[in-house]
This record gives sequence, C-alpha cells and structure tokens, in this order.
Amino acid sequence: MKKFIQSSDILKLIKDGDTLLVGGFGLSGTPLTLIDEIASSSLKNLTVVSNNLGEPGKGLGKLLLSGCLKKAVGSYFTTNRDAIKAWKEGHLEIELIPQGTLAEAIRCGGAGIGGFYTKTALGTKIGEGKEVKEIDGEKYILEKAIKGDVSLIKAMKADTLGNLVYEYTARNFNPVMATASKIVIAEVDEIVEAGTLSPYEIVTPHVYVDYVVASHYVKVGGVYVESISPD
Amino acid sequence: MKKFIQSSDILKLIKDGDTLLVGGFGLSGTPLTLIDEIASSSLKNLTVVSNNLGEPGKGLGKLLLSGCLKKAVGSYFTTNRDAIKAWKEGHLEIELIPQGTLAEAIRCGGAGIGGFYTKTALGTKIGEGKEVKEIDGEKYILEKAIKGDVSLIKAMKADTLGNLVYEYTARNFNPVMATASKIVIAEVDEIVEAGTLSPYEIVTPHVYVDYVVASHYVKVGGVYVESISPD
Amino acid sequence: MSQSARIKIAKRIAQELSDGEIVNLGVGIPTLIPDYLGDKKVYLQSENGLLGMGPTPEPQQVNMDLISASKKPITMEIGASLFDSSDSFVMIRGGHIDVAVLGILQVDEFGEIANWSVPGKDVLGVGGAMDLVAGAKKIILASTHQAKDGSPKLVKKLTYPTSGGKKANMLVTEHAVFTFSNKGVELVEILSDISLEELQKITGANFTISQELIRN
Amino acid sequence: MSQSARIKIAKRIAQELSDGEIVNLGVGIPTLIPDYLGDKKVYLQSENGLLGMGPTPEPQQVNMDLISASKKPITMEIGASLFDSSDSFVMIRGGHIDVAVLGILQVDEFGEIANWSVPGKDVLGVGGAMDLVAGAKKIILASTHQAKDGSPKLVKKLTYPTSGGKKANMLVTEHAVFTFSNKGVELVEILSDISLEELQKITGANFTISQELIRN
Repeated sequence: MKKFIQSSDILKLIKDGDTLLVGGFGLSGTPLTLIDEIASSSLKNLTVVSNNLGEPGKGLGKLLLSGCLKKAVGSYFTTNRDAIKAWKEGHLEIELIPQGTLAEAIRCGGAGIGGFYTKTALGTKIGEGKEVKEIDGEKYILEKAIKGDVSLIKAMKADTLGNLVYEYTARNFNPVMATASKIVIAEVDEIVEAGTLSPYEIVTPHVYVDYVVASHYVKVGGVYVESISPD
Repeated sequence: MKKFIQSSDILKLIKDGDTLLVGGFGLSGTPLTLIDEIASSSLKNLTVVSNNLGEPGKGLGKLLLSGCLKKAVGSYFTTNRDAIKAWKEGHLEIELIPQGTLAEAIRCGGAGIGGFYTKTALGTKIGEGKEVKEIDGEKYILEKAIKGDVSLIKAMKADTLGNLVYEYTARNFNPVMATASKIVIAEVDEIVEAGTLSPYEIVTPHVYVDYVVASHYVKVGGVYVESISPD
Repeated sequence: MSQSARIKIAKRIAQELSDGEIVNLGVGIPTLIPDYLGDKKVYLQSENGLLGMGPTPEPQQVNMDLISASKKPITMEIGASLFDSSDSFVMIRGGHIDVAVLGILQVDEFGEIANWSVPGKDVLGVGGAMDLVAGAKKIILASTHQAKDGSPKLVKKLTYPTSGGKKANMLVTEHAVFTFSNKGVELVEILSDISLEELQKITGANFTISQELIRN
Repeated sequence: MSQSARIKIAKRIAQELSDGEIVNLGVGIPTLIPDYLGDKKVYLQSENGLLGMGPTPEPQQVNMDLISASKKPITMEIGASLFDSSDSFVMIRGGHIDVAVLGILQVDEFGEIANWSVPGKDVLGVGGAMDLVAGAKKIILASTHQAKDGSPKLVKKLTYPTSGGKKANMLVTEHAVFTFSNKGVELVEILSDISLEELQKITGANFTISQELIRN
C-alpha cells in the first residue's frame, strides 16, 4: 500500500546528513513541491545527487540558497552561478560525474550491482584515481553504484497503487532514482484509479514507490507555476 | 532506413561460428521463423545465447537437432531433454548463467559496459573462478558483458522505421538483445506505419533494429502455429 | 507427497504474507499459495517480466505470451505492469521483492540453501534461483520434510551445491515450521501429529525448540 | 563569431550526414545543422531521453517538459520514442549513435578532444560530453578556427583537460575541413578565401594537405 501524504510530511522522512537523489534535467521532471518543503526546513548537511542543481533560485537552486546542502553530485553545474560561487567560497562540495555514468551508477544502486566498468572518462581528470581494468582487450574504469537515503522524484501521474508515468522528456533520471533509495517519494500532477494506466504504459512499477505527494505546481503556458502555497 | 527482408535472406547475414543472441523465455517471444531458417541451413558451430534452448523439437530445440550448434549459453536447459543428452554425449557445450546475470550481461554488452559486480552466484559453483571484489563492505563477483554477432528477436509489431513493441511477457530478453549484437534482426507479427505507435509505447527504438522479417507463424488459440511454409 | 500435504504447506506460508507485499513464487508448492490468501492482497512478481500476476485464465483466454516463470498461462491483475528481463532482475536483485517463496533440495541449519543442482544428476538449470536468493528481502522455503529417498531436507551441512551465501528466514514442511538465525535453526511450530522425537529422527540438523512452540 | 560563419560550419557538416543516420548534436553551432539537411532524413537523439527530435515548436505549443539536451523546447518527429536517462546512455555509450557533432575547446593533431573544462576557470560541467566522445561511432567537431583570444583550437598537444582517448574523425571551422587519422591531421577542404600560409599561421598543429584538396 502506498501512502498518499501531504508535502510537509516528507520532513519526517528525511534527516540531517541524508543523501537525496533528486530527479530532473534542468527544471524538467524536478519535484518542485518537495524541494520547496526542504528549502523551508531546517535540514542540514544534505548531499544531493541530481544532474544539475536547478537554476539560480529555482528548483534545487533553492536548496542551495537555504543552506541545506553540504555536497552536490551531478554532471552539469555550470548554469547555476550560485553553485559555482558557493563552491569557490568553500560552502559547497561538488562531485562531477559524466551524465551517462551518473544514470548508470544510480541504476546499479537500485539493481544490487556494486559497480561497473565504463570507457567514459577513461584517461581524463574525472577518471583519475579510479581502477582501470582491461576486459577482452579493451580498457575501462570502475565506477561504483550510487544509492540514496531518500529519492525525490517527479511524475505526471500516479495510480492509486503508486504506479508512475512521466511526461515526455521529464522522465529523465526519475525512473532510475525510483529504484535506488531506501525511501522513495514521488510528486505527481495527478492521481488516477489503479487500472487506468495500461500495463504497457507504466514506467515505474508501484513496488518502487513508498509515498506519493500531490504537486503544488500547475503547468501554465508549458511551464510549472506555483498554485498552492505550501502550508 | 531499416531493411524489410524475406526470412531466407537472413542466411546471408549469419556465418559459421557466429554467436547468436536469441530472444524468448521458453517459446514465448522466440523468433520461430528465423530459427526455422537457420535449422534448415548448413550453418555450423553456432553459439546460441538464450534463456532456454526451446523445447525438444520446438523453437531453439530445432537448431540443436539440425546440428548447427556448438554451444549454448543460458540459465535453464533442464526442460529440453535433447540438450541434456547432447551435452552428456559431448555434442554440445553448455554455459549456465543465472537468469538475472544473463539479462544484465547482455544489457551491458549493448551499453558499452565491460562488466559489472553482482552478488548473485557469489560463493557458488557458478561463481567459481570469477573475480571477487569488496565494494563498500559488500562482496561481489565480476561478470563480463555478453555481445553477439547477430541478435534474432521477436516483437509483436514493428513500424516502418523499425520501432518495436512486444506482447505481454513475450518482451523478456528481446529488448536487451536488440542492443547487443552487430546485426539485429526482428521477426514481427505485424508491420504498421511509422507514427502508429506512440512515442510512449515504443519499447525498442528503431536505432537498434537493422532488419525486419514478417513471421510465418500466426497465433491460434493463444499459441503460434506455422501459417506459411518457408520457401 | 500428497496434494493435501502440499496444500497444508501452501496454506501455512500464505499466513506469513502480509497485505501489500511484493512476492515472487517459485515453481511447485509455492504456486498453490495464491489460492489461500483470503482477503490479503499481495502483488505477485514473475521474473519473465510482470508485476501483478493474476490467476489462471479460462481456457479460451489462454495466450502463451502471457505466462508465468513456470511457463503456465496467467492473467494480469488491476495495476499490473510489464517490463523486460533486465528490469525484472533490477527488481529482484536490487532488494525490491519483499518475499521469495522457494522450493529447495536442501537447507542447512543456518538457512543456507541448495536449490538448483543435484551432484551427479543432469540438472542443467539455475533460472532465477540464485538471483532470488541473493536479492529477496525475506526468503521462505516450501518443501516436503524429506526427499523422495527419505533423506532429510534440513541438514547440518549442505551436500548439494549452495545457491549462494544469503540465508533463508523460514522453512515450512508438512510437519513443521522452522526459523533460521545466526544461532541456528529453531522449531517454532508443529503442523502434523508427529512426535518431537520422530521429527528429530527425520530431520538432518539439530534444532532448538522455541519456548513458544505452537502445536496445531 | 558571426552568425554567417556559424551557418557556414553547420551547412558544411550537414553535407557529411547521411540519410537514416542517428545523430546527436551538441550545444551551440551543432544545433543549427537541422536547418540545412534539405531532403536528408536523419534521426536526432537527445540525451535527456528522446530519439526523433523535431524542430522548435510554435510559442503556444511550448512545453518545458519536452526539451532538448540544451534545455530548449522541441517537438517530436513521426516515429519518435521516449526513454529514461539510463536507456539514453545505453544508446550513446553502447555505440549506437552514428554521428556526434560536438563543440570543442581544443583538439590535437590526432583528434583527441578537450571540450569540457578550462584550466583555471570555473567550468563545473561535463554533461554528456565524455559519454558521447567514448560512445559515438563517428565524431565531427564544429568550431571556430580560433578561440576568442585568438589562440588556435587545433593544437599540437592539448593544454586543456582531455575528454577521453577516443579520437574525432573531422573538424569543420569557418576556414577549413580537417580529417584525423593515426598519421595525424589532414587539411581536406578550404571553406574561406584564406591563404594556405595564413591558415597555417592561425592553426596550432602541423597538418598535411590532401592531394585532393578542395577549395570552395
């Protein structure tokens, strides 16, 4: 049974020092409501694993400004000048991982796989210090699985069992993140009856989803805007 | 552009000694027409990677009887007594791999990953001789990626670009096998216009599919029966 | 074994399952369990690519492309989802299956399982057995108390090849229920009219007896 | 750089693409290429989870959940498919992308690329650059001939951090087309009215000149 909870309830599920896997590519597929809750909480020393760190003051950018973050793990922070600034001033640790390695490492975290060998970043600064192995005549580096304490993901719809579907390219990192944390919380635009989604269209089976929260954002002109102020 | 070819054309794409990845779980999701073509060919010393080796005289069981096979790699051969017999008599090599490791190793083959660390089979006869590594305090064994020369897969529908969808649990190993060979040939029940399949329902994007062959089998009473004798 | 003994085992294991759990059922006795769940709603995972396996279809609705891991025709329950084999084993190996109910050849007194290969016999199949052993959160074993030749299934030390280091939590036979821990195996329930002495005689391992032993 | 120079580069690379190819376009100049493909049908892959990327939508059809890897609104072509990031990088890293067109900071005379990090500058982003370098079957580089400070992009030895060992096949600048091989870099085409001497002067590596050098 999935628990349908209020957004503020998620603060009981997260503790100081946790590692959060947060879905999204830029602001698309990002759980904006869940992030707002954390940004207005007193949580500290969080590590966020996400492709980007939102934009300045938007999405995960809010978490940075609210001082919750200790570390960010992702592939592309360049577009959030606040993140660069915090990093330069020593307020934020950053771990840069190629986007494909990030996605695969999280998938491994959810799949019981300890690590995998990839050619990406072999011989580069990012690959430095990582084990190099030759397999069948080709060289690879070892990348370890990434797991989280809590995953915060965003879907278009959940059914009443917790099965999820995603809108267009808002899918991105959400399905792999749904598999890789002890607790998985999905923010959704809509909740529909079980049976409404076809077995063929479900992307994230309900087994992966622990809690579902209704989004406080609605889409206007193709962009999410806040509709209900968090209580 | 995908090439829509006759089943007999596939013999030009396969050569003696090739490794074939063949979709299916038992007989479900098995490219029966493509197998028939190979069974009636003079191909020799083939290695087949497939979860099972069909049933006696059915599906991949035909390849065994026709003498094309040198080796079978899969997770479960027990239900094909011909395979057991051939193995006992020294006519067939068998490599037994846990089902999950088989699926993951093929996925890695298609993903440019050289190998991965799993707990499955650690400390067992199947894990013997494989590298053991401790990652974050947990022990794993190394499993290497599996790639093929030719993948023979079965889908329900292809569109004219080569995008594929699968019927129910006939999906099984087909999507991963579609990624992991130099040449990928899909046997399908139906070919529909591109645009007929929604971007959300496509399971195997056309990039993975090189050739499409119309099946000679039709489903009667829930079971595939031959409809057109291969010419 | 008689069908009634098989049903007794299935019924007893059904009691162990909780509402909302994700369960993978091995071949044989475990496949009988869904008939004895009553009002409990568990979600059955089939390793060939389905979550939400339903009962056997009517004959005219059989489609051999909608089958269980035992290759039997099935149906889909409301809320079921389909996926490929690699995603199915993400679910199994990643620790997302609450309970795997498995048949066995042997289990040792700490719960280590042998369920895929008989030495000297031509068993050339492992299927998903080792994946389920490695990945399921809880493992319940469903087995006759003795093999056909009368040898015990619960043994001091495995003589059959192990299925992996992960340990089972519980064994249910037609005679008894045992639980496993680091300290060894404990008898928690007697399911037949067998005497303790007789049970000890047909069991290959030393077991402790729970202070709350239940005798049905 | 002037828009006309950028368009010249995009046009020239468009000529290199063939009907039916699967192509991933990096940010910047590469995103101009689709406008110059004419009748050629190539399939654009976007690493955030789409194969079959179509042109920019009309303003009223913009949906910021249907975006390119450059985070710009896009549409889907007929036959497009959606997938998650891990499946997207199976496609990229598994060698299924026919051509990646990438921007660069530098490239050396054997085609080794630096395109993610400037020493001493706060570039904290790699994105999919290294994955595309490692995985694409063919790599075409789209770049101005010189950086803003006038330094050459094509150099003898990288001074910027490498993006990985895999080599580019071709470099197209506003002045010239170069191809790379184990033997080094070769000038195959001159695209502007620049003299050979001047081209050599503004290029940081020694290049051979193709016997079939084309001068447009």
